[in-house]
Amino acid sequence: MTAIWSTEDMARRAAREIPAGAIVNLGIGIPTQVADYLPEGHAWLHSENGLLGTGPFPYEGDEDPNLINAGKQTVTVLPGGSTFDSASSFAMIRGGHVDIAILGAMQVSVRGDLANWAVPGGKVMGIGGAMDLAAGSRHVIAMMQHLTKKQEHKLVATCDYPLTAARVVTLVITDLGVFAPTGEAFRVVELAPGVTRERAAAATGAPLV
Amino acid sequence: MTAIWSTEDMARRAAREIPAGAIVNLGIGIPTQVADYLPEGHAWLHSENGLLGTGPFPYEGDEDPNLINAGKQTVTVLPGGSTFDSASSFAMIRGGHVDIAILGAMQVSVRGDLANWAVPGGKVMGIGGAMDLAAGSRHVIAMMQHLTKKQEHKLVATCDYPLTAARVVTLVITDLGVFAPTGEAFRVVELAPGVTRERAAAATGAPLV
Amino acid sequence: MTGRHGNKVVGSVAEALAPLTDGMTILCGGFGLSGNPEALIRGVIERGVRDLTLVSNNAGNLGKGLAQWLRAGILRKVICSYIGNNDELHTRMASGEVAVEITPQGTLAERMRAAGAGIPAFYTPTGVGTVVEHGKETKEIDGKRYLLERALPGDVALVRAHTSDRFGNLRFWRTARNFNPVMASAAKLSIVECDHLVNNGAIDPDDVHCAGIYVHRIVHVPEHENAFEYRTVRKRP
Amino acid sequence: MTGRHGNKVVGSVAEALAPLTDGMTILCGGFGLSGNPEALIRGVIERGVRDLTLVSNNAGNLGKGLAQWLRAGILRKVICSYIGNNDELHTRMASGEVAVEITPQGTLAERMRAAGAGIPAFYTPTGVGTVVEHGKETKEIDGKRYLLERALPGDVALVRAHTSDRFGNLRFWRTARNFNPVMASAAKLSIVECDHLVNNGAIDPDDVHCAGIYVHRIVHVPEHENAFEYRTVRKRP
Repeated sequence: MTAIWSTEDMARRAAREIPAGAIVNLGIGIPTQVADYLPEGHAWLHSENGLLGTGPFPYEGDEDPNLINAGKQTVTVLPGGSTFDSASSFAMIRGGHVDIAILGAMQVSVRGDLANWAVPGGKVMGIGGAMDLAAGSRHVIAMMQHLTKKQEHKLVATCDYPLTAARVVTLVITDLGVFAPTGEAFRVVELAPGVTRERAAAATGAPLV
Repeated sequence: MTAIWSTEDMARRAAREIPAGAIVNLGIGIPTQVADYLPEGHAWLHSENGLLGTGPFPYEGDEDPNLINAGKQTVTVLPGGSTFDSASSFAMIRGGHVDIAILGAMQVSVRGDLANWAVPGGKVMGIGGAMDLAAGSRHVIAMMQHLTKKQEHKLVATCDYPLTAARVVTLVITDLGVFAPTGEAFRVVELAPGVTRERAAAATGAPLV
Repeated sequence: MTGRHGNKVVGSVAEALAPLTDGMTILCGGFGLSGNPEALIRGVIERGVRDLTLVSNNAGNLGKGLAQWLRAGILRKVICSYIGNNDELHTRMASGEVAVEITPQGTLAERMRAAGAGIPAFYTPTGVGTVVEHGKETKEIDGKRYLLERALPGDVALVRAHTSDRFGNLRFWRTARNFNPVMASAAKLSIVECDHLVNNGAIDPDDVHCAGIYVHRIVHVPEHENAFEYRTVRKRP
Repeated sequence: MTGRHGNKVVGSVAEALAPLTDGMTILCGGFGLSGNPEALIRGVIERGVRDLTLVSNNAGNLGKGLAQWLRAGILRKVICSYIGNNDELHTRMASGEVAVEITPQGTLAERMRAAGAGIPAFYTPTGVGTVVEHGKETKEIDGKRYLLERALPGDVALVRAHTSDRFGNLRFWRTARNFNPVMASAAKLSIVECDHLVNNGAIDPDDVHCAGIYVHRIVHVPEHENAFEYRTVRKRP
């Protein structure tokens, strides 16, 4: 089974979920690519290390080690942007002022539980801002490959990886399509071109509706 | 019985309790006068409405309605001063960063309980910043006349006025002298010139030691 | 879902206040008469809404500022820290026309900071052993007793800023800042009255006092009374 | 009692760090390698103190920053939010040489903000239903469950500022601000390493990011490495 949507396709699809004038936090990994598909001035990007109005990567020679995003990449700041300390930044997140967080995921359950910070028995990378973003943002969109490299399910009835937050994910975007946790199942919002419902169902560890 | 120390004398005496380099908040009324007896640059005055480094009243014509102290008087700001919002200002107070609060008082008990915001049955003026200052400052100095106009005790065994905070006052400065609550009594730190121990004891509603 | 951070600048106070309805909880910036959103305060009376709960440190004084709301009879309840000589409030509190909840000033500020920061409740030493403790949970932590205080969110915040850009990044002048930024963070809808309106980029990112994420409507009001409460001066030498 | 806000400017990193002793809890500013107090970090190793508890978002990376403390073996415990590819920390965590407490980043920041603000504990939604909940009190408030998190104070904070005046009013540059101001507020002794030292009055009162009330010692360090962690660029058009 090969991926039907590339990560670029997934990022382009995720960008369509962002209404004009939204405040958005993009997690490390695939979610970071979503920025490439947002029209200029469409939304405001929040970086939890203390930046709102994050702009594109700087031109060569303009990079500043003290102007970075949460992935520690050098970035720029747009007109209308602002900087602030970490407590203020997470006050924004926890207080529900970030409209959408788009986060990488390892597992998502039918209840909307999100697991994205630790593999059982694996090396612990840490939590970072993931739990705050998952618990505090108004909407959480998860992005991931539909199956693990070992072809294990990642859209599941119940997560067996350590949770990041419970009942928070409103939408999952994978290489096979777009799915919404309903509580007992995943509702098919959209399938990538050429993906049949049967194929998506076989790749999903919970009922598809 | 007439006052031996004037309010100016009391303010001068209170100023001596302030070490160089202290952060001090002066309450409304007599405590405000303490500023007149502090050498220039000796201490930093905090106004809970959001100002550190409060300076003297402005010269005529320089007054700014948006540069005021907590008593809503027009003031100035000294070099090295800073402004901040109310939550940040009370974070400083509650967090123990204000070294000394000098507050007007109605009653002080031997335990160091402070009553300064409401008279039983009287018009309620409100709490303002008094409870935060009393509970949060490292040291609380109370300033008041030793007796009420009706010659009632104000240094008492137990306050019968509504409390501002319990067990916080470290020193009381009155027109008769300086007194420290010990838990069971008031220790005489200093008497105003001409005030006998007997006279101070008669004017105090708890043992003097 | 639509984003709430598109075009925020509106052409009039009336347009800015259009979403207000009866019974709302309104957070209003200002300490005494300093940093008051003067035009928005007048506008709320013209808007004709009633039965409001007002959260404000002082609720006006000298007949000015929010004292106008008291005279207009549009308040059901006031949550404040200080009344002082605000006779409009004393009278209506005594008659029972307006319910008054007096809160320590720092607790008032922190309850709104908590509301804006997603903290539903916090422990504080302020008010322990006083009437403020009544009806509240207490807890001993490391041998000291604390009160549990709840977050205080608002439906609407009325905010006065010195300068706003079009995204709503705000700067305040001196002690006019006071409760304004914390109230902006604590309300579902934050309406800013600014003396100066500038384009995005005119305020350096490091110089923003209150980020536009907390602002939803902006009205530019160049003229203000900026009343003095106590004009204290010294002689020029 | 003596005031702690007299002359704060000291002549050397060694003098600034003289009060440190074994076993202290040190809060160290920085996010990744940005906004790190580089000279103070090196100075702590030269100071020769040991058995420290370090509170820092990342505890270094790429062998730089606080990774030097790990190599020097002066840490007993690390409280951080993210380890990532910090191999110095992974190795010592696995061997048991260093105890590691991983905390959500926002909770880490808020616990220190609480310590500085006199809030002994607060409720938060972050971590509910996860391993972070283990051993913590929970409470249902308005139908939603929250965790009780405790304030996290430090003995010493090491802070990097862009500009400091002589009272310790600080300004930061862009995202180098991060944990620096909140850590300054949370420690008994806050030591600032500034790129630029200016006289009082050079920073406008409205432009102070962190008030000098939170600063106790200042050392002027004009030269810094300011390492890049990931240098990402685009081509000029």
